[in-house]
Amino acid sequence: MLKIKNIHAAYGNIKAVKGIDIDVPSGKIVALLGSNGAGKTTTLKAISGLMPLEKGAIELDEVPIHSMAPEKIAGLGIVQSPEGRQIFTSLTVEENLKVGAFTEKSREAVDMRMKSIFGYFPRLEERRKQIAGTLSGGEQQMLAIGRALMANPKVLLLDEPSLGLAPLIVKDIFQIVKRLNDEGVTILIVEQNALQTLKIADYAYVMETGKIILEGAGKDLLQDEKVIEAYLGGNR
Amino acid sequence: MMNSVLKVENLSISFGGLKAVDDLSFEIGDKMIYGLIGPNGAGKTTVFNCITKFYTPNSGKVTFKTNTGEQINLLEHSVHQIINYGLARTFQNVELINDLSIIDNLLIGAHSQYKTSALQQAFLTPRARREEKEHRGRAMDILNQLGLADKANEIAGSQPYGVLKNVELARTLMSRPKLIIIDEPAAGLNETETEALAEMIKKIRDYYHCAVLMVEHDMGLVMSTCERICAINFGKKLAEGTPDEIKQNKEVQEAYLGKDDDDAEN
Amino acid sequence: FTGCGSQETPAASSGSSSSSSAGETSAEAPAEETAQGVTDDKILIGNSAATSGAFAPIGLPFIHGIESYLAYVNEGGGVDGRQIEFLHYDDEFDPALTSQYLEKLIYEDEVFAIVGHFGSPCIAATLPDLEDSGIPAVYFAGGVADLYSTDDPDRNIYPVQPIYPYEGKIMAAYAVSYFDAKTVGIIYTNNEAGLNTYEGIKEQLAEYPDIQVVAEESVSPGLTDATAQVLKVKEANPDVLVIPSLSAELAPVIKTMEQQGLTDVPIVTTYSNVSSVFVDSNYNEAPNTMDNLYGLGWVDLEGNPAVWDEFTKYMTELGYEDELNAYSATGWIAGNFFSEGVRRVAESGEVLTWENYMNALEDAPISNPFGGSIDFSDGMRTGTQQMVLSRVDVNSPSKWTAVSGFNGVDDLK
Amino acid sequence: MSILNKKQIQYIIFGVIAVLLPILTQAKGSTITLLASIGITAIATLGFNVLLGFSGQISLGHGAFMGLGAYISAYFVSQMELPFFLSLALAAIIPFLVGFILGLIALRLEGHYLAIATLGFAVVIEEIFAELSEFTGGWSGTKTTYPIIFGHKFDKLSVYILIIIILVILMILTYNFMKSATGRALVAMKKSEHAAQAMGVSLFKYKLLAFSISTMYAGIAGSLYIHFFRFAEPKLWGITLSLDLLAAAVIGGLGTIGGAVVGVAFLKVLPTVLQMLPVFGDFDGLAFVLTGVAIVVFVMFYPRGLINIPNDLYHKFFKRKRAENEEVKA
Amino acid sequence: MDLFLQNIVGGLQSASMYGLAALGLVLIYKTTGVINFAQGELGMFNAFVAAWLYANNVPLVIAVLLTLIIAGIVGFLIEWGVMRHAVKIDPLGKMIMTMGFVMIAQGLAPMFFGNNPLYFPKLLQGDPINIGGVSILPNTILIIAITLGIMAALFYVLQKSKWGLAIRVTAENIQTAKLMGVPTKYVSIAVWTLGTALGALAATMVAPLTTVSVTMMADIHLKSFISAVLGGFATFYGPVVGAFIIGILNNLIGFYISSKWATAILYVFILIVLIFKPTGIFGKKHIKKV
Ligand SMILES: Nc1ncnc2c1ncn2[C@@H]1O[C@H](COP(=O)(O)OP(=O)(O)OP(=O)(O)O)[C@@H](O)[C@H]1O
Ligand SMILES: Nc1ncnc2c1ncn2[C@@H]1O[C@H](COP(=O)(O)OP(=O)(O)OP(=O)(O)O)[C@@H](O)[C@H]1O
Ligand SMILES: [Mg+2]
Ligand SMILES: [Mg+2]
Repeated sequence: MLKIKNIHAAYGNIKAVKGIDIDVPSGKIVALLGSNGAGKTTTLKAISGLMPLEKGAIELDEVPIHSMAPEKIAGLGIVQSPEGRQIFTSLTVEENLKVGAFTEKSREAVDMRMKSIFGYFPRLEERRKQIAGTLSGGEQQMLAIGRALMANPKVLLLDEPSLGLAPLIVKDIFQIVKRLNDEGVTILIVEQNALQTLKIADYAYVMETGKIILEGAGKDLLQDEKVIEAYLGGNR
Repeated sequence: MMNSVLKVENLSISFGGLKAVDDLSFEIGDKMIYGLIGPNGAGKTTVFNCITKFYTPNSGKVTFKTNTGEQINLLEHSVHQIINYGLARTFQNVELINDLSIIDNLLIGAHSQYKTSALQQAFLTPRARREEKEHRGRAMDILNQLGLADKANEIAGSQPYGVLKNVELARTLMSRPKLIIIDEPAAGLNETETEALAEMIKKIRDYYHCAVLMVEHDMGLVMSTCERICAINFGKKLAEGTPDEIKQNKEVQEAYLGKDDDDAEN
Repeated sequence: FTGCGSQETPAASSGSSSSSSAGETSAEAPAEETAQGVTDDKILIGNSAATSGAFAPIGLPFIHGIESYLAYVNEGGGVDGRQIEFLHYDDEFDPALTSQYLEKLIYEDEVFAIVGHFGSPCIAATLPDLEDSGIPAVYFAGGVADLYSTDDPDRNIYPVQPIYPYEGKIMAAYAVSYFDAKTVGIIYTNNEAGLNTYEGIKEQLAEYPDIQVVAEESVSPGLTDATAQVLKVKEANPDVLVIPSLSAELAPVIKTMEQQGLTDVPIVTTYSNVSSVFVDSNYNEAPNTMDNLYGLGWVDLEGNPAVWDEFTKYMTELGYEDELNAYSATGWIAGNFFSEGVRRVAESGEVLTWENYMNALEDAPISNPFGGSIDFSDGMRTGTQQMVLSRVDVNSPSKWTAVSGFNGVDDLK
Repeated sequence: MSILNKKQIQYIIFGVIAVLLPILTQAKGSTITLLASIGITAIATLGFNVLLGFSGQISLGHGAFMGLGAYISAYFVSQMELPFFLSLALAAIIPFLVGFILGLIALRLEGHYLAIATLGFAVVIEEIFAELSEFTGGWSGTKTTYPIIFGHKFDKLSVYILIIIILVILMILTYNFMKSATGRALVAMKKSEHAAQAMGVSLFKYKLLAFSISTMYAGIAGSLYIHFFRFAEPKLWGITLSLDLLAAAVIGGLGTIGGAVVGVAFLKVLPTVLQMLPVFGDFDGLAFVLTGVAIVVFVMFYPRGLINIPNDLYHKFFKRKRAENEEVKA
Repeated sequence: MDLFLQNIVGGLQSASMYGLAALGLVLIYKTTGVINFAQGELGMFNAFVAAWLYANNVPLVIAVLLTLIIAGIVGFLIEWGVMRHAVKIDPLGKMIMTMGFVMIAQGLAPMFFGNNPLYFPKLLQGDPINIGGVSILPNTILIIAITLGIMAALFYVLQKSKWGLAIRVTAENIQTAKLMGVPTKYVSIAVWTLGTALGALAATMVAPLTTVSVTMMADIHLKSFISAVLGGFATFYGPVVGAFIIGILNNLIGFYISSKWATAILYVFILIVLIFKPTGIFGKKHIKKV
């Protein structure tokens, strides 16, 4: 479904992504793992069109999207919950969610989705009128994820969704991801919590300093303790 | 009565109708690593903000033992004075000055230590030079300690998140604190990095002789570093005790940790 | 610090490029050389004036008026066989720039005279420099009080336009004598021009024992609404209202007057507003008030149709037919005053030096092509002192008709 | 080589060139006037840069402080017959104090709110300048002479040299100041008030400091203005001047010392040069329009300021080589 | 009492124009963070367009409509031709760019339309209506109605509609807004177009009160900026209320205290208000949680 072909991207002189290929098949969960500064976020930005490519191509269903404007890409159903939450701090919780569904024309659909998101995160419903900037860190994270879900994405890009969430909610998040996937949403997830992620991922890529150094089915990687210790910073 | 560096008594604050912190009391001993945990929105960051006077609580008392051994009520002082008494903090969302170098960011942390006036600094008097040199040296020492020395002259904005978190930690040390309070230091770090962080926190405590108050959701880190933990929910204290006591606490499990069953990794 | 010494002593009587011409014009007296900026076939003059930004609508027509007059002179063979060349810099109404360009004109371009120095603050800022340099400066487009002097025969400053305080006096004199007023109201703009004229008005009114000033209101530059001021005046109900404001402030004031029904009091305003453009652009919005609008004039554009035709012809020839207004007419006058001095020098067969030129200016009163005359003799540097009173008249081509002759303050007593 | 890399030395070299160049090339008086005008405005812009570039606050009232300095200086020299340097000092100190008091009131405000508050102050001050005619000459303006220093009567060139000397001194002091702990505190405050506060920076104190310092620079610039141009009137110190300072600071390069000079030079030289050009100069008003276009274009392509042009060029030309070298090493 | 009311009514007319201009200013500010210094001068330029059309026998209403369209195009061109490409430039830099536009508009207007002030009539002719001793022009009523109408429309759009949300998120975080599928390009084009048209509308209403000239908008522009600050940039009614306060107070101070010191007193008043309400009367402090 989503194909990333040999992309390069840089911030000025700093080459953040140096030629990577990623394949996100329809209906699967693909994980992108790797240590700090590996270039994961940059890759997601590139997919969403926020980061111009120096080289390479990104295709959705064989159609190149890498030269499209970010809002067009979002319109195609590729939606991101970005790193650092990036919620609209001066808007209320409810308004933030509504922006998430900007491309949706039908009001009923928006209301329905909002209801289901309140189902996932009851805290957000309690705080629907609160100015988002005053939410606690974790609450903001829930809002960022909720906002992405409001778009009813075909492909959901999650950048460290569990960041700042309490252990109980982290568990919830992975369950939600699994459930969305069951409902047919294709998911590309970036996480530090490698073990949890590999448990739900169909396939995973590991990045280091801008390159893919390892890939494989989630289960296979999970079994390979050496890999986990060496590249994923996990140990049992 | 233990020898405490910070004593929070009956702290309360509400926003509109919401009681974010509700009659909370706890106490941190000298050179202790203390954990504050609780579900999202429990009020942890708010507690930090009250202690450092970013918020003014509705009621309560925060007693701090300063560098000179004096006992003061922090609530009677204003934000920028807090650090002078030996209490430094980090932020949940990293707050560094992105277009300055890392060492300059550290020097901002030493701001309260400068004794020369703006005029002396403008005229580069010997005293001002000496002072600048001394603090610069100290900043390099700290960066060395934390393994960041090679990045000293990098611009903060171009560094990955993990590095920035450490720089923020380093910055607190510039003020020769008695207590540093850190908000979610491990967020965004992977397990190896988190372990390194745990070591670093312990090292900071031992090397710089300061107590640490930490909010963190990574239970691995909390349980392995903290000597005592306070768990809160809805602004109220649920339980306080050693890591083991907290782990076993039914209420804490229910509200925060989740049941142990599927937590094979722990 | 010696680097600038040479610049500080201008060649008052020696022009670098003009030695040969001296030999020609007065072979008997080779000691006397023409002044700077003068050659056999050319006289270079110049000025600095704002021709961009907010003052362009005044500066540009003014400059174009000068150019038209010089085109007229030059087409007729110039003065004494010399074409007059005109150099102009845009100082954007910034005195610092004026100062810079003035130096350039005097010491680098080495013009013979400064003609039509423009804008009150710019004039005020550079007047000392002008006086120091000794260069003849003819015509000032601005009425700063410093231009006025009656006792300095050596002064190289020759103002032509009315000077604010003096115009204020004439305004007051007309207000009292022509309208037979007992009570007077004043609305003035709170800026240099307005305040200086206002002071002249007050000074003159103080000379009449039984005249009462019943309202003194001030408007700020750029206003759009003068309700407070107009209502105050309306309450005071004066016999005549004096408004020494330029068009930008006069327009909103009379329109507010129309709105507030204060339409029957006669208004006396400054000469700057006495133009067809002012009537054209405002009459429809305040017909009743403007029927009672009087303005001073120091020229009578229609009084001398031959001059008007000439003026129109050259303006049109240069492509400025849209700018046949008071500002361009003053440019024409500036050109005329300057040339008159040169003509006189030529007629008397003298060498064109600063000294001779200035003596020629002071020799006899110089008449304004559009009426009136100015006397520079005996140190009189007063600008125009006789003015006519006109009234708005939408049926006349210039939209104003004169209702009095040229009068000075003393004539009106 | 390394000594040339020291900014302070660079500023002194700049000053020496600024003084020597017109003397050696026997530049004309109008060039000196232009250069002096640049120098004077650069001093005020330098101060403005401390405020905006380093501490992030906008003022639209700094023109008024320049006026204050000018009138004070003229008054003390001409009316009270105080020595020039004493008047200059007063023209620095009094605006500093007035800035301090205004700052006490206005610094609760941020962004445009502060801009308007300072603008309001400027309007009120202008009104007062116009009214206090004993002190300022009212709308007709006030005049003074070239300064007399230790019995030596200055002329145009020597005042110009004085202006450059003061400018260079202030550049060096500003540089030192900005690199010091206080300077860092200002930058920290601009970027993150929270972080700055937590590090012990009193927002109030440092905002006030930046504000008063910048008004002091404006006062000095005003004093030099009136002793160079020898005339001042109330309209000079209005919003146009304040906006010019703002524009110069941004165009030159916010938060840089050299940028203040470069920005002012750009704004002052451009119209003059455009007017001297053949076609542009002949078309009335075209130079003005083109100055506007140039501002748009330069800000667009050099948003970080013209001061960075040499640096960028350097990188363009030498960058490739360096990259190649590194490749070889690797 | 009549005089009191008359002063107030007199102030309403100018106030409406400050208000209209302020709405354009705030609209652009809210979306792009840019204070458009050229708002007034672009209005001035467009007033010349209107006057030129009118002088060439285009019927008044059509002349105004055409002018608004042309103003819209000018706004569009500024966004599309310049501002759009200035993505990396912070709002302050963009503000300076708009100062460049001021010079361009001021320089071009006399080149295109000549140096003379031009005439432009009121939209509604007609004698003053007398209501309880207070006289008011029909045109004044129209101007006030237009201002309030536009204010209400903007308020509705901004607070209640999806596009209002789009405007607000574009203002706050353009990158993330794009991520959410908000067509930020159209949003900025729309506000520049609309904002410039509002400035032009204000200018065509100012024209009959003064004349169409290069300086006609200088004071209005300044006052509109001050109105926005006084009322606060946070809402759309704030600036309009601010404008009315300024318009009315200016007259009351002028009448009851001193016309000479009116401006100075007004500014002192505004200064005092700002000290107590540092973000304007209806302003909200932007909360950033630590
Ligand atoms: N705005 C920026 N300017 C310059 N360099 C940047 C910028 N953002 C990221 N980088 C650099 O690009 C590289 C890749 O960063 P990226 O954010 O993609 O990493 P990541 O894998 O998401 O890391 P993390 O786990 O810390 O989120 C890093 O070296 C980082 O320092
Ligand atoms: N300024 C404020 N206005 C209104 N509500 C606030 C404000 N600050 C905090 N809150 C609310 O108070 C509660 C406590 O917030 P706090 O940030 O202290 O939570 P926390 O324990 O740090 O949570 P997390 O682990 O998610 O960071 C939250 O529900 C939050 O929404
Ligand atoms: Mg990342
Ligand atoms: Mg928190």
